[in-house]
Amino acid sequence: MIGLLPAFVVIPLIAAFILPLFGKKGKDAATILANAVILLLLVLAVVAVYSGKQGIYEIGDWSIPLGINLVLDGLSALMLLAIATVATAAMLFSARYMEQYTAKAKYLSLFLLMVAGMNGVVLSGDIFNLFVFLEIASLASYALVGFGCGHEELEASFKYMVLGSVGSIFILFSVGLVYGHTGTLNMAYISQTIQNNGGLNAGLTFALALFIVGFGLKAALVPFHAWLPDAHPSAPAPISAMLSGILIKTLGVYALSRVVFNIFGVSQATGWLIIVLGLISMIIGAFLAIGQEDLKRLMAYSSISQIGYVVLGIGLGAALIQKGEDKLASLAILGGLFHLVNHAVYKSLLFLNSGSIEMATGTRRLEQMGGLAAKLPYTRATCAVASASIVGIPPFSGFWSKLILIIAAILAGYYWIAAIIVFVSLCTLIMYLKVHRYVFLGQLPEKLQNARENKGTMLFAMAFLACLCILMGLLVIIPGLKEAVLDPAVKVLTGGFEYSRFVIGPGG
Amino acid sequence: MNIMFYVLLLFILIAAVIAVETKNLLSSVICIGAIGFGVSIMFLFLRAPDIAITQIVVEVLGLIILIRATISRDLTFISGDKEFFGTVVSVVIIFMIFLVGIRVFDTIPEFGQPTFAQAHNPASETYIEDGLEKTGAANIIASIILDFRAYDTLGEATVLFTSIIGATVILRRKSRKALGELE
Amino acid sequence: MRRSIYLVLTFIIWILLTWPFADGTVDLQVVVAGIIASAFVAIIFHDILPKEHHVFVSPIRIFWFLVYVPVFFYYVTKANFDVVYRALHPQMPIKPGIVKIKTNLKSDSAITALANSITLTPGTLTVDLTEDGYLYIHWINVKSDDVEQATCLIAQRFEWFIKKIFE
Amino acid sequence: MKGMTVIVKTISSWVKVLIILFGIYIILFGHLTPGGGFAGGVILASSYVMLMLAFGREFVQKDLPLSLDSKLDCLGAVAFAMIAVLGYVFGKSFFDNFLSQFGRHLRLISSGTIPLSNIAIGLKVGASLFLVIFILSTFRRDSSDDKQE
Repeated sequence: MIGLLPAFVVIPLIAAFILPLFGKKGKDAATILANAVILLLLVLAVVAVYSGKQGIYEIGDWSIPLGINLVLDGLSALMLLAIATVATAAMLFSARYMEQYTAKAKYLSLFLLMVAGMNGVVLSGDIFNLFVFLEIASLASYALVGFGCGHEELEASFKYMVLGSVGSIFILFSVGLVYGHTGTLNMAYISQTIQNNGGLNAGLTFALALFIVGFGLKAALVPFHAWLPDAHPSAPAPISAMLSGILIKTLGVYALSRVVFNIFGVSQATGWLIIVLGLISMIIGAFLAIGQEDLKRLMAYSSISQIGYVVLGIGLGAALIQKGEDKLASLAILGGLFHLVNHAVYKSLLFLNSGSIEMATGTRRLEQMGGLAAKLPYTRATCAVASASIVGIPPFSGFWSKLILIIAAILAGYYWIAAIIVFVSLCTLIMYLKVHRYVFLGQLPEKLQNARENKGTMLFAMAFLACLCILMGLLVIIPGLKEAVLDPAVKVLTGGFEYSRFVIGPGG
Repeated sequence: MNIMFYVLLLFILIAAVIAVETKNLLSSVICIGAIGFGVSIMFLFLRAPDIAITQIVVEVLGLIILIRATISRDLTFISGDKEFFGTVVSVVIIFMIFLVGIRVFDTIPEFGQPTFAQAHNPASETYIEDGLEKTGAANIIASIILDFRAYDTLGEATVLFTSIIGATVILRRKSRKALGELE
Repeated sequence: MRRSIYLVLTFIIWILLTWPFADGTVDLQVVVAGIIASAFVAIIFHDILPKEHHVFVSPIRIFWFLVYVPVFFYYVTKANFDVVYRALHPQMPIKPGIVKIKTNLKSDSAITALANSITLTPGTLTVDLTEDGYLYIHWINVKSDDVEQATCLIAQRFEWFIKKIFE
Repeated sequence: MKGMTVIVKTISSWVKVLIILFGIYIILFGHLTPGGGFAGGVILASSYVMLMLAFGREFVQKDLPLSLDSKLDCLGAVAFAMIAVLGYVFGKSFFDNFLSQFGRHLRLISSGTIPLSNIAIGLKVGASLFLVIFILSTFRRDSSDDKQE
């Protein structure tokens, strides 16, 4: 398995380089090729998770820190699986959905570049390499947001590009600072150098702050969220699903937690900073979402709120590790990571639903819809599953992750955090009831009499994710699964500096 | 040498401030060009001729694009005043970052020296001492970017590729098919 | 024919480029690479290359070119002193203006060479040229604004040589 | 865009040979002297940009069609990735410089895959930078046409 690690990056990259060569005539071949690549990645990711193998891959046969290494540990494996799952569904959905646009081969190429970039970020063991792949994924997403080329899309894309570049510059500057201080770019060696010299000095603290701001911008946490409500609705539906479902988590949450936990080491201050960011995101995102009249915009604000849960769990873990309560910390982090995976599944499903609705009705305005339950039965059913899941109704996946977060908060003695989690869940309930009320129930407008559902791959993609929504709950109920999938990832974060010993080896 | 360095830095800073503050877009573009050439001379001072070459050539290409864009659009002047509140807030924030920056740059070591001295041999020394032996390339920079860290270079080439595809996609003439074309 | 001329030419340029690297010795690898690169340039880009290739194979033209270089330098130096004199003179005896001159040269390279020769000579500057062989010259001391006379004063001295070289 | 006067056209067609040759030199000697694929590629692209400014867009379009240029772009990228994969096939790992001991140090043929990578990157960078400038100028013409109609 370890020998196959570069395949996660190189296969989509080569496919993306070849795809633009397919012209208009080779459109179907291009679609098949792209789908095959994504499916292959899914298979590889499943193998990576289930084989449970961990290790490092040294590129070019140069031992670290001379060369660049790829690291596969529990967290990377979990993220790879999440990326591949969402990408599979979005790709299947695109096959039919993207027929409304031109330049499909280039769309597929950009899609694969985004996936390659995210895989690269997740696997990289080198901080500059992480930045490079983060840029690839970001650039591809800027272009994909503006894919429709309308005024609104281009404006959103431009706004996203400006803020995204500001985030990237913060990260790059911080990488430079870290290199100046430690003389190495390898994440494990940076971590080791920091440990050997007794923690952070002023320069490294500033670098950490810059990292938090930069990755916070990529994750759209609340003071830095301005781009998301424009960008996510403007993109084509499968891309919205990718952006909300997985991109903000890979570039934001994953990179943030890798840097905070494994490189710089957690402290009480960073822990609470992250908790506060998470809480603000949860509350403000939920409040803003309720007022929206645009279906996809509502979901975009809801993403901000949901990413808050993930960040809250991770921040709570950071704060608790520092207090020495390792068991509680791993519970909180488990909640956060589990919510991350859950949200990846149900939010991408919701955006695919919105795509299906938009394709049938031609609008995203809630007040122009109504009574679509009869016209779009499958969309309605999958949307109901996803909504139940995001709200946290018991058998569905969202319930379990929220429950874990609440239990962790209560056991740690932060009752007010638990209260906020419940309160935001209620807000989420209101916003998705609103969606169902306006879209599926009520009177069917005259204009929409001819609306009909798109079957085929689009439906299959939605059904696939809906099944996952239900099955994900089993992850915590069936004993073996949690140990295989989630626990290794949690262990990476709670382990903290173990990461450097794992990469460098016992001798280093 | 050192004094030249500071003069150059000052020149770049002044050009940058003018580029942001001037209302004439053309002079703003020319200031950006001046910044670019200042930076490339800086690279020469730092003994990085490779980067200086690339910087100059890219700068020339960028200037051509920017000047053509400014001239042909007839947008040489921008109008509108700044909001007072926004200016005050950004000045305060920049001042705070400046204060923090002074403290941070105090901790930065001399050029080329890592602060935390390491017990083992850092990568940069190996690159310089054994680069030729290990890779066979006389140009150390080539040996780093195309052998030791070739994976990064693949990433950078992909960044370029992505932006090209992105630009062609954003600037394509027709983005959506008409309803009839959907079979 | 044209391609092979350019192949040889580009190969000479290649050798000049790589001279510092080759350290005076002949390195077979560099020579082979040079032949490949020159062939590449000559074959792929032949239709953008200049059309006046015959200049390089005719010894007479090369001879005239070699004669032209010192002549040109003589005129440039003379014009330099003239401009210096005008600039330093307390009364600044200048009379700037734009005059029109006529040239009989036909080929693009010849016209370019003439225009550049005029520009390189201090005191005169080619501003524009028209399709039918007229050049607009900015002149620091306009002695005559008649086309015939201005042509005599500015262009004639270069034109004769350039005609020998290019046409 | 019609291009500029005869003077500019002639001079640029003379100088173009030099620029292209210099670009090739920078790329081929990238592992021995300062330069390499990126710098050389940019120089190659700039020679075409100069032609575009001097002769006009149509002339360059005839000489180097947009479709061919984007194909070259993809080809360069694929070639670079393929060098990496060849390292996996023939060497020990991905991006392994499996030819590194081939040839003598400080000669043109040395340091294994580095010159090959330089050529691939030069092709890729040259094609894509020219493509950027070309697309930007083409786009502007289209939008101004719309206004006139």
